[in-house]
Amino acid sequence: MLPIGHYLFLGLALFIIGVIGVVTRRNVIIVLMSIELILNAVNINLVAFSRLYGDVAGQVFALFIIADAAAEATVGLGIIIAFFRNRETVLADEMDLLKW
Amino acid sequence: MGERKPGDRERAITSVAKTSITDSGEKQHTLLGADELILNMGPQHPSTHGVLRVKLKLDGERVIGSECMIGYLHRGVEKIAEHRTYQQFAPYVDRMDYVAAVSNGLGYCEAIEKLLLVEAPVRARVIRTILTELQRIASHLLWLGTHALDIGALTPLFYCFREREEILKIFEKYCGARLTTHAFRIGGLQYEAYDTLEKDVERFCKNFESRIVEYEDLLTQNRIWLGRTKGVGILTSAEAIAFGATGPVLRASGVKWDIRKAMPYAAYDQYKFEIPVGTAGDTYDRYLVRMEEMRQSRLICLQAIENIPSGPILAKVGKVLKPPPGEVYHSIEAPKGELGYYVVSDGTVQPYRVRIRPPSFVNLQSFDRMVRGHLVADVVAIIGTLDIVLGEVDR
Amino acid sequence: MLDKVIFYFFAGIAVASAVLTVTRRNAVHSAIFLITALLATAGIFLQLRAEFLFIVQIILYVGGIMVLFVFVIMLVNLDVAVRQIQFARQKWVALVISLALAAQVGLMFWSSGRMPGQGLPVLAAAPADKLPPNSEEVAKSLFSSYLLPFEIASVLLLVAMVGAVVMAKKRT
Amino acid sequence: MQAVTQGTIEFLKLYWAPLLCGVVIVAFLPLIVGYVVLVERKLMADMQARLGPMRVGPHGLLQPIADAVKLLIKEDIIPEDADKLVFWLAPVLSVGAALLSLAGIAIGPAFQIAKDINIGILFVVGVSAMGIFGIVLGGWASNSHYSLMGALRSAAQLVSYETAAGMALVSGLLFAGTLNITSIVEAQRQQGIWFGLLAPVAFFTYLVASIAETNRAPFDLPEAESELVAGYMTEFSGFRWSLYFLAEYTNMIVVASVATTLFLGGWLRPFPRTQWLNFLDFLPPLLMVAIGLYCLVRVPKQPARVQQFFMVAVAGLCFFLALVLAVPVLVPVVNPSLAAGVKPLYEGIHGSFWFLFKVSAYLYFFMWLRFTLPRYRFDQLMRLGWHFLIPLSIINVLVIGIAMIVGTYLHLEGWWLLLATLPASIIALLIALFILAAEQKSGQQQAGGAASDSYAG
Repeated sequence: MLPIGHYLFLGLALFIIGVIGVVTRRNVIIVLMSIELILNAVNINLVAFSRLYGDVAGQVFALFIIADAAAEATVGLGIIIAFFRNRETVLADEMDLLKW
Repeated sequence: MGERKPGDRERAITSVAKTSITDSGEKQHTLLGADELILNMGPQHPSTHGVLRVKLKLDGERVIGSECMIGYLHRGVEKIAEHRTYQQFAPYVDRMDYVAAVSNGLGYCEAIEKLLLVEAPVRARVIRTILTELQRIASHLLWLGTHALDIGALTPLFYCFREREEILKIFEKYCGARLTTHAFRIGGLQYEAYDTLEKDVERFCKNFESRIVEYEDLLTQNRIWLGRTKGVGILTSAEAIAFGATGPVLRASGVKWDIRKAMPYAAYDQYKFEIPVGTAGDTYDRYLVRMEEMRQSRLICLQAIENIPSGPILAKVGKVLKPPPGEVYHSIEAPKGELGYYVVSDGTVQPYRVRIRPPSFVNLQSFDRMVRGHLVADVVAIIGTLDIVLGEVDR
Repeated sequence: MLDKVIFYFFAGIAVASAVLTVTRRNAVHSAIFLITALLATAGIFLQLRAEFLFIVQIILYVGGIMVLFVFVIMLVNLDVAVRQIQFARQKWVALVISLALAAQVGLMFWSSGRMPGQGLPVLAAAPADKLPPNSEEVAKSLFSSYLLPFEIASVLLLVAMVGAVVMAKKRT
Repeated sequence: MQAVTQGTIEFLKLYWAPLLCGVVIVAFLPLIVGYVVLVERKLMADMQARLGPMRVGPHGLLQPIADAVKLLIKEDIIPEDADKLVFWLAPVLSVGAALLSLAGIAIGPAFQIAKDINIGILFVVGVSAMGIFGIVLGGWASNSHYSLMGALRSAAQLVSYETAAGMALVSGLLFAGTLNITSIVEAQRQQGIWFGLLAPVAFFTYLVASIAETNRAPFDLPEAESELVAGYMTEFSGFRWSLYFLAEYTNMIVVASVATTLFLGGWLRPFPRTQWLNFLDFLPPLLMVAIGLYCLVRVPKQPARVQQFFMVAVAGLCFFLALVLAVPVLVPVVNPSLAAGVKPLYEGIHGSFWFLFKVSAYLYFFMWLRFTLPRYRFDQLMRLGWHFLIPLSIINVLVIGIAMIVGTYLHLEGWWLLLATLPASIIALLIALFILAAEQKSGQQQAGGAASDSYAG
């Protein structure tokens, strides 16, 4: 079997790519997708540790994270649709009004 | 809706697809927001009944406007008439409403007879009535099949064609042609009825009674059919009259108007039949009206074959037709509505002007009124329920 | 050995498609690569013998959330967005954050190697047939020890649902 | 590099048999699908008073091959402004997901590629649900309004009906207590009754939802030819189009297999534990003999010599199959000492027969509906899904759960369990109908106003 480090590195790589996506992209939809990547990176770590210690708690929390991702995606996309309907853009740096 | 800022900010071109069929000056469109999507339905589309082209303005899937574009099948029938003799033009009218050629021919022949001040013999008129009513059934069968197919029911089409085939066989036996029959001649009939005509018609009518029950079993009480047709494409009686709608479209809106009763022609005054009318004026009512019309046509045929008078089949008209100068308007109740011929004669062998009032063309005018606020799926249902034939709309 | 090959296969796909996800201009392409990344992650889960999570990842993430994403991208697809500048001027922020993260993890590895007898642990190579049935295990844990978080998660989903409906409703 | 080769060899050593099965399935499935299509066309022709394909081969039996050849040599058209990569990818994705999900299905106790996977039925459902990306992306990539509308309809429809289908599966799984496909069927053997009978409402819900998920009439809106020309596959032609077609029919087989496994007893014969119905085992060979005899009767009526020969050949095939089916049931009658020896043979052969028989019956029902019913409209489809099927399936899960608790308390087993579950199903149905009626009432009051945002699903 593989040492835990492999999984941690994979998680780290995905996490960093996700962070870069969140910070640099202008398109909000892609920002949301990058957040999904970050959550996935966390999931990999959780599952790897769950396997390491033979305890399913890690997998259970990965499940919670997936539920959380679903909630986040729903609300995020709802906001994007509402925003797009008013401003016809999905660029993050154009979201500069608190109210319209 | 907030204002969009002009200026350096890139204006979002919000199109759902990268190319959309838009006229110049119109906005690009999206499914979201206030702008609409333009969908070009036809002329190559499975359910626009030929080459009708409809430009739909959609909000999501909801129709907020429509425009019918016709003319893809224009052959200049009316102009052709001015360069043909009266007899020569008769076959052309078969090509207008090509699913009800016999009715077209009847209208034209009677219009010219009116112009010539002759009347067809009684026998000819009875046989004309029989054939025209059979044609009405055939036309309605074609409508029913395609209409059901538009709404997604595959099977009624083939059942309808089975019965239509029998009618076409009768036509074929009578005049040799099935579709563009050119069955009548100015002044009466060209052909004497063949020996077993009465028997054939009777057998067909006997069969047809149970067959029509089959269609109704498939559709009339079907929940999906009800859902797809009830409340779809409502036309009130006032609107129907205002749009000049005739035929089943008018009658389904509750107006009891049928030229066969109002201004009897051929031999209709001799027979008893009912004029079915609807109440709601929606697609379902039009369906019911047409179904009932088929039953009534069957009854007319049965009454007519009981007593076909003997006698000549052709009135005395010369070989060369030269109607006196004048004009005439004659209309009949074609399967799709009032089919009118306005013929002006200048005393030569060719008509000076022929203007045809096709029922499909006039009924199509109410299309926009009917589709507004409905979904795309209803558009095809409404095209179907109008029972248009593009050969007649475009002429 | 087999484990290693499978791991590198899926990890390679995951990282490559993650990079493509954040760099593509077209949001639909991004979504496709994200789907690939998620599927590769699901493969990693399977390699870790987390079967239930594997299928939840596919059904929920790929079949649910990503469909939603693609759906919304299609609704708001912007041709012009493809031609615009894709990246904000924050690449220094990104660099700093990612370097910090990398440094943190690197420090962890370094220190764990330094401590005596504390090298990186290796995952136990239990044969697959000896493992308890995964979905039953997860279910037991979920409905006994973690019942309260489970309920909270369901409330969270409900809230998200209501929120999304309110947000996306047309204001008339 | 060496690691890779070594790993591959290790992998092949372990899994060569399932891999072979997989290759066979991938190779034969197009043929099977072709013949399913032929059967559908023949059935449709029969119901519509016509003959259907008759030209290629006797009774059109070679039509699928002719069609396949035609589709393969057709020009491959990619629209000018299409997204080439996605356009290329989408049909492959569709067909890939459909084929992959077949891996989890057990045709008999022995015939299963991915054996003993813990998540069994979830795997099949989850992977086949991924096929939606093929549809959505294909519709988007073709860059046409019809395609896009088809894709959007498809996405909304699948997401809506998957919920109902999933809940229906949960109701069935409550009885099985496992996700493993083999164990599910075994559970039905132990109960002696199909779960479809125990949870009729769940079966009904799954039936309707599975029709909607496979885009079949009366829910074939994403490809409604009279409205959207061909929906998401309007711009596809030739081979790509046939891949979509393959995916659609494979998905039909998949949902039919899932329903058969969970609700119709999988490879078990009807009433597997009822001793006095054991004569049902003789049914399959007798059926085959009957078909063979019918073919022989029809031989003199064939117009051409080739066709006569062909009919005889078909009859011979039927007799051969009858023999194969008869051996496992006749041997124990003749020589009881061999009964234990032929047991696996019986399970395998008769198991596959019953499984395929049930799948075919399910598919027949699909086709029958298609020939009979008109198509729903999009808002009606959504209303049916969200206002009726989803509440129904959720309530059904609840009441079935309660019924199972009641059953455990009263020690009800097998057919007696019906005493608890049938009233529960009726209650679920009544509540759902009540909800639907209430919705309709309130819907009429609002009348149009905020007329359902049809994509909001």
